[in-house]
Formats: sequence, structure tokens, C-alpha cells
Amino acid sequence: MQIETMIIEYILAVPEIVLLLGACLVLLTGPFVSAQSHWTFVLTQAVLLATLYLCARPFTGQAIELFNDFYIDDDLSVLAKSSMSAFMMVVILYSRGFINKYNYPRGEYYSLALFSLLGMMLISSANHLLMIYLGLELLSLSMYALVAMNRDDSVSSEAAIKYFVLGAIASGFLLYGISLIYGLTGTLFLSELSVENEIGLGIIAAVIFIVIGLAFKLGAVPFHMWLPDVYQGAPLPVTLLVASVPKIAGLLLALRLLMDGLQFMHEYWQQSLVVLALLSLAMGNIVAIAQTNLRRMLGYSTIGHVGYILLGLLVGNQDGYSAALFYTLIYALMSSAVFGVLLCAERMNHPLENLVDLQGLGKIYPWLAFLLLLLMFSMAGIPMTVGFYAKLNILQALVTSGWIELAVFAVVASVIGAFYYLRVIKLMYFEESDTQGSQPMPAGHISVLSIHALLVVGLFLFPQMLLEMCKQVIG
Amino acid sequence: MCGPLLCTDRGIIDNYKNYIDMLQNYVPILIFLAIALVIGVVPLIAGMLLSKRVPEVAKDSPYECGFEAFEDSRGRFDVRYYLVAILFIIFDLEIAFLFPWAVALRDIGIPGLLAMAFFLTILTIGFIYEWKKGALNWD
Amino acid sequence: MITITHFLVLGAILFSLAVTGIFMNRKNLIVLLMSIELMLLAVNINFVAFSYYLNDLTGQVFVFFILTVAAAEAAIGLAILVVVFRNCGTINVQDLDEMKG
Amino acid sequence: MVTAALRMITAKNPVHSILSLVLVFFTSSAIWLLLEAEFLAITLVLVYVGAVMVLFLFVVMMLNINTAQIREGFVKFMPVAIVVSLIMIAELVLVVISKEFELERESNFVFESGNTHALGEILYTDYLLPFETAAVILLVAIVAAIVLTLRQRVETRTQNPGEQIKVKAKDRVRIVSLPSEDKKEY
Repeated sequence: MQIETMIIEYILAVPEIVLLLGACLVLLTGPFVSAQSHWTFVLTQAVLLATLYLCARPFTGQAIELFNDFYIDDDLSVLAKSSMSAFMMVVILYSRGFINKYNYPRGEYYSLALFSLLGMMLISSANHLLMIYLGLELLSLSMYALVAMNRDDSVSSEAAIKYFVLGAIASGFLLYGISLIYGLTGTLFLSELSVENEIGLGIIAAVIFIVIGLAFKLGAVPFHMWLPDVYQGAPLPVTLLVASVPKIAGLLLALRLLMDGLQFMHEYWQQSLVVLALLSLAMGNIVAIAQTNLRRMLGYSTIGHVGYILLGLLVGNQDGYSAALFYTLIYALMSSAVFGVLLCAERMNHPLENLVDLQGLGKIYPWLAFLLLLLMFSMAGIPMTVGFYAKLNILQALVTSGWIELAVFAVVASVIGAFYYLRVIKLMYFEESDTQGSQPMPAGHISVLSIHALLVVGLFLFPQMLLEMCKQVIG
Repeated sequence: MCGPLLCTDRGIIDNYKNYIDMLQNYVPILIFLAIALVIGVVPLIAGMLLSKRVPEVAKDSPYECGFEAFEDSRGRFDVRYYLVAILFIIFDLEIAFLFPWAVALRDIGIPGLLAMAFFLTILTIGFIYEWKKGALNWD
Repeated sequence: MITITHFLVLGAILFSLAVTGIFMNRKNLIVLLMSIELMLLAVNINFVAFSYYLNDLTGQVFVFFILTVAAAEAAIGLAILVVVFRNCGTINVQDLDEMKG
Repeated sequence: MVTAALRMITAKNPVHSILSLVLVFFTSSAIWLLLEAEFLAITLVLVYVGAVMVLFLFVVMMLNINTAQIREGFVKFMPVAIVVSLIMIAELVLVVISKEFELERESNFVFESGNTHALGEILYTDYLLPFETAAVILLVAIVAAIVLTLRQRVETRTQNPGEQIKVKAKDRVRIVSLPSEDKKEY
């Protein structure tokens, strides 16, 4: 390889490099800058802004392969990376108050978040199974450390060990599948995977292993055990992080593996995804009703949403993939806003840990309650919010490719799901509470949060642009 | 022991012969293992066969200045050992990456050198971090 | 004559043993982590065998990366384990049930 | 090797299962040697037996678990475990003995200049991106290990010679002028 081509490649991969160096810098602020300094936060946001700026470019419809074809730079990766860095900025902004209040080690927290973003970006532009594995591990290792970060809390460390064990098992399954694929095709480049002879037992087993690994990572039933625990046990900012950005990375992982790599096995992985999606929809929505812990309930609701995303994936054509992408982006938007609300309430010393804590929120903090109301409507998929469009898209994709029974099932599941979302609203507005809201709202946090949550309505009015983008990048 | 590993540079004369050659490099290790096994096992067996044993409760119990043993004979390790061990693993892996690089450096030239420079820079940042954090201080 | 099938069967047996070890182990988290190591070893055996029979170094490079990542992963896993032990006073899988639902 | 693996998941004492795992690693290292993956075989022994398993041993020693009560519940799971593992083994073996995997080695090629050299040639050029990613993963592991296990010991007393030397008299001794009071009552 020539040095010139090497330089060109480095220039094209500059967002990742900036992110990496920025993360290292942020890490070093830990021991060098005083613990109370705000520089760590400012630096982190600057790095993220630079990454976002460097990632975002107009869609060209072309894919460039770099670093000996290990790295692919196409429209899909551009959309994913820009949205992930944007979400990460919001996440860091919401987390700040909590981090300062409880004196978490800042340099480490922010830099681990940045490293996880780097892992996600590597997944988004992976063109080789090795890169998928390494990106995934970079993401997971940072996440394990973040979840366990509160070292004195037994619940948090318990969540971390469960997350770790199940995550490691998922990697094991994924790798076993990859090793079988390697033996059968002799290559690990996603774009070159294919089998010469007819499809046999071996490749089917490989695909099943890969789907199991994927299901573990996405949190689909019956491989979901870690998800509610992590939502409940992890420190709140980490839950916010886990609930938002990695979902996009998870979808990208699925798209790269199933769409780019194993499209020729579509009819085989489709069947497994049908099972996973049905179970997730049923389990997520029904078990969520029984929860008393708000965060755990949101965890189960995530499982329900994962079911929807899987429905989009299993259709396996452009409509399905773009619907799944749209759904995931909207889900990340809603979920990060919901946890933003929780963090905001926590900052005002009114932690929303259990459902009971929601009682009378409409009186105490009317604006916050209103935002939460919008978000719950959107999660439930009620019209006037963008969640409706997201679900509609998935259903359309299902119906046009003939999966009418699945579409009906999904509608029923979301009607059941609407129950517990509406219960949140009922608790906020129709129950009395004797606590008084005394704290002023943190201005920066609440203003960003308002814009963020109102986007849910805004995107309902103008969904066209995002929809078009999702279609375009898949094509 | 690492010397013979690198000396398979003989060209392809006869594939099978070459393969045997490669394995022959490991014969010293095999002998070494065998001797180690003998040294380890023979005294144990000898002790078992030759000694005269009259087991008895008082003889088998751990003895601590006339008292019953206060705690398990396996003492606890400090967490600090553990941190050192983790850091050792990380840098052990770094060495594992350096090894093939050193062998092949002549053929990969400047790009290889730059690649390793970048790799080491990243790990050095980790090193600076742990130094500054005081992870290397014993107290 | 030893064929690739022998190696693959070996890998498959080790993998299944590791999975059994994970799911049947109700007592000790350390053994759980070791089972994960065993699982990755089974994968590695597969890769090395394929690499040998395909005359392709890709598999070996992949194994090298798996070794690296798995070691880092084990380090973090054990660190979490130590934290768990300090907080909960146990590493018994069944005792870790503070969260239910 | 399989026996050792079996021993690993069934041993009562965690130390025994660790040593069994070491044996598994050794045997698989020998197998890799036969498959001409010399460098990996050595790395496996150096990194895993030399470092990772020592780490496991450390943890066992550190936590000092009461070994007697560890396996009480195991016996009742035993029959289920055996059945499940036999089924899994049968399924997987069925998969891997299928025709697709029957690969023949066309030419028995030995790398001209040794396995380590061949690996080195591609690892730093073709596999540049994964290589750098591995560095980042190791960095994350360092950070995670320190975040999770390092405790700042406030109570330990250290002496800093630099500061001791730099100390001036005025830092230590404060000369206070006390105005003499008038004796009124005494």
C-alpha cells in the first residue's frame, strides 16, 4: 500500500479519527483538570459537534470502500453516524446535571460515551465481519463499564454483571455463526458472501447462530433478560445512553449483517425473525402492564418496540428496511426524550423511579408532565404524534408484502401497549399527590428538552423529509 | 525458547518434509514438558509410596500456636494485585501485537511503521492516564 | 487420517459444553466467565481449522483479534465481578435477584 | 481435552476448574501447532495461560469463596444438564459433519518464511483498521479496569520529599504577637 493512498484514506475517515483523538483528550482531562471543572463537558460537546459536522454530507448514492475494503462509506452510514452523534450530544447534555450532582468521574464517563459512539460508528460502516465484531465489542465494553460505574450500588453492579454475561454469550454465538460462514464461503467480506452450491444445513445453522447473537444484542424475546435489569439498575444517565443511541447501532448491525451480507439467505432468517418479533411484541407489551417500576416498564416497552423493528426487518425489501430505519430513529428520539424528562425531574429532587412517583405530576410540574404526555402518546402510536407514522410505515410494508396476519397481531399488541402508556398519563393528571414542586426547572435542560419533545409533533406534521431520507439511503 | 519458532525459513522443497521440520522445532519444548512432568510427579508419587503415614485428627488439623485455625489457610489477596494483573494483560497483548510486527517490519516498510506508531500512541495515552490516576502507586 | 470434520466436531463439543456450563451453572459466576472463555476457544478452533484447510490466513488473523478482545473482555468481566462481590457479598448466581418482574 | 473441559464445568473447587481450563488451553495450543498456526499457539499459551488464567486465580483467591457450599444445588440439575448437553452436541455435530464442510487441502503449503512473518505481513497493512480498533479496545479496557477497581485511598499517609524540602519556616511557625495585657484584677 502506498503512503499517498493511506493519507487519502485517513482523510476520508476523519470523523472517526477526530472522535478518537477527542475521546482520548477527554479521558486525559480526568486526572489533569480539577474535578469540578466544566471543561470536560465543553470539550466533549465540541468533539461531538466536530464529528457531526464532518459526518454530515449530502447523499450521493455511492459507496466508497476504504482501508482495503474494510470500511464502507455510503449514504446509510452517513445518516446513521450523523444521527448518532446528534443524539449523543443531547444525551451528554441531559446527563450533565446528574453527573455533577452525584460526582461521577467526568472524564471517564464522557470519554467512555465517546468510545462507545466510536464503536457504533465502526459498526455502521463495517464491510467485514471482523469490523462488525470489533465495533460491537468496543460498544459493549464501554457500556459494561458505564453500567457498573456506580460502584457502591448493588443493584447497578448486579445489572452490570447480567449485561456482561449475556453480552458475552451473544458475542460467542455470533462468532460461532461467523466461523461457520467463514468455513463455507472462505471470505468474511460482507459484500462477497455467497454459497456456490445449494443451501445446506451448515449455512442455515450459521444464520441461526448469527440471528441468536443479534437477538441478544437487540434485546428480542427470548433473549431479552438483560434489558429490563439494565434499564432499572444502571445509573439514570447510562440508562438514557443505553436506551437511545445503541438502538440505531443495533439496527445498523442487523442491516449490515442481514441486508448487506446475508440477503441471499433471506427466506431462512425471515422465519426466525417472525418468531422473535411475535414473542417480543407479545411479551414486551403484556409484561410491561404488570410493572410498578417506571424504568423497568420502559425496558419492557423497549422490547415491544424492538418487536416492531424486527417486523420491518423481516419483510426484507426496501420498504421494510427503510420503515425499520425510520422507526428506529423515531424510537431513539422518543426514548431519549423520555429519559430526558426523568433526568430533569431527578435534578429537581423529584425522582421518578416508580409509577407512584408520577402521581400528580400534572399539578406539580405541568410543563414537564405535558411533555411526558406527548411522548407517551407518541410511544403508543396515537395520531398527532410521529410515533403513529412510524408504526403505520411498518404496517404498510408488512401488508404490501402479504404479511397481513402479522400486521393484525402488531396492531393488537400496540393496542394492549397503549394501556400502560395511558396509565402513565392517568397517574399524572387524575391522581392527587401532596408533594409540592418547589425547585425551579434547570433552564438549559428544559429548553432543549422542550424542543426535543415537541419534535415529536413537528415530525408528525412534516414527516416527508425524514421518510424520503430513509428510503434514499436504503436504495 | 522462541528462537526456533522463527527459523522455518527454508523454502518449499518438500511440503511434507517442511511440515515435519516445523514440528521438529518444537521437540525441545516437548522434552522440556516431559522433564517438567517427571520432576513434578515423581516426588509426589515417591512421597506417597515411601512415607509412613499414621493419620490422626490432631495431625491433620491446621495448627496455629495451639489454637484452632482462625480462618481459611488461603489468605485473601488485595484488590491492588488484581489491578496490576489487569494492566499486565493489556500490555501483554500489546507485546503480542508487536511480535509479528517486528518479524515482518522489513517487508511492510513505512506504512507498517506508521500503523504501529498510531497503535502505540493510543496505548501510551492509556498509560499516561493510569499513571496520572495513580493506578501504578502501591499506596 | 485426521480430516477437518474431526476438528469441527471437537469445536462443536466444546461449544456445547460451554453453553451447558453457562445455563446449568446456578452457583458460581467465576465458572460462568470461564465457560465464556471456553466458548470462544471453541470458536477459535473452528477458525484455525478452516484457515488451515482453506489455505487462507484470514481465519488466523480473526483468531488473533478474538484472543485480544476476549482477554480485554475477561479483564472487564472480572472487574465487574469484584465490584459485585464487594456490593452483594456473594457471587452466587441465585442470590443475585434484587430485580424481578 | 474434552475430559478437561468437562471437569472444568463440573469441578467443585473453582481452583480445580481453573486448572482444568489451563489444561484445555494447553491441549488446544498443541492442536493449533499441528494446524500450522504456530504464532497463535504461542500467543494462546502466553496470553491465556500466562495472564488471563492467572487473573482468574487472583480473583478466586481474592474473593476466597467458601468452597463447601458452592455446589449444593448442582446435583439436582445434573440429569437435565447431561440430557441438554447431549442434545446440543448431537445437533451441532450433525451440522458440522454435513457435506458442505468437507474441505480438502489442495496443496499442503507452508509459508515461505514462517507463520509469524506471514501474519505480520498482512496484519499491519491489509488489516490496518481492525488493528487500530484493537488498540482502542485495549484502551477502553484500561479505563474500565481503573474506573471499576481503583479506590482512592484517602487514609494512607505518604510523604512527599519535594514538599518537605520546599517548606519554609514561615509555613510552619506562625509568630503571633500577643500584646501583653494589663494586669487589672490580679
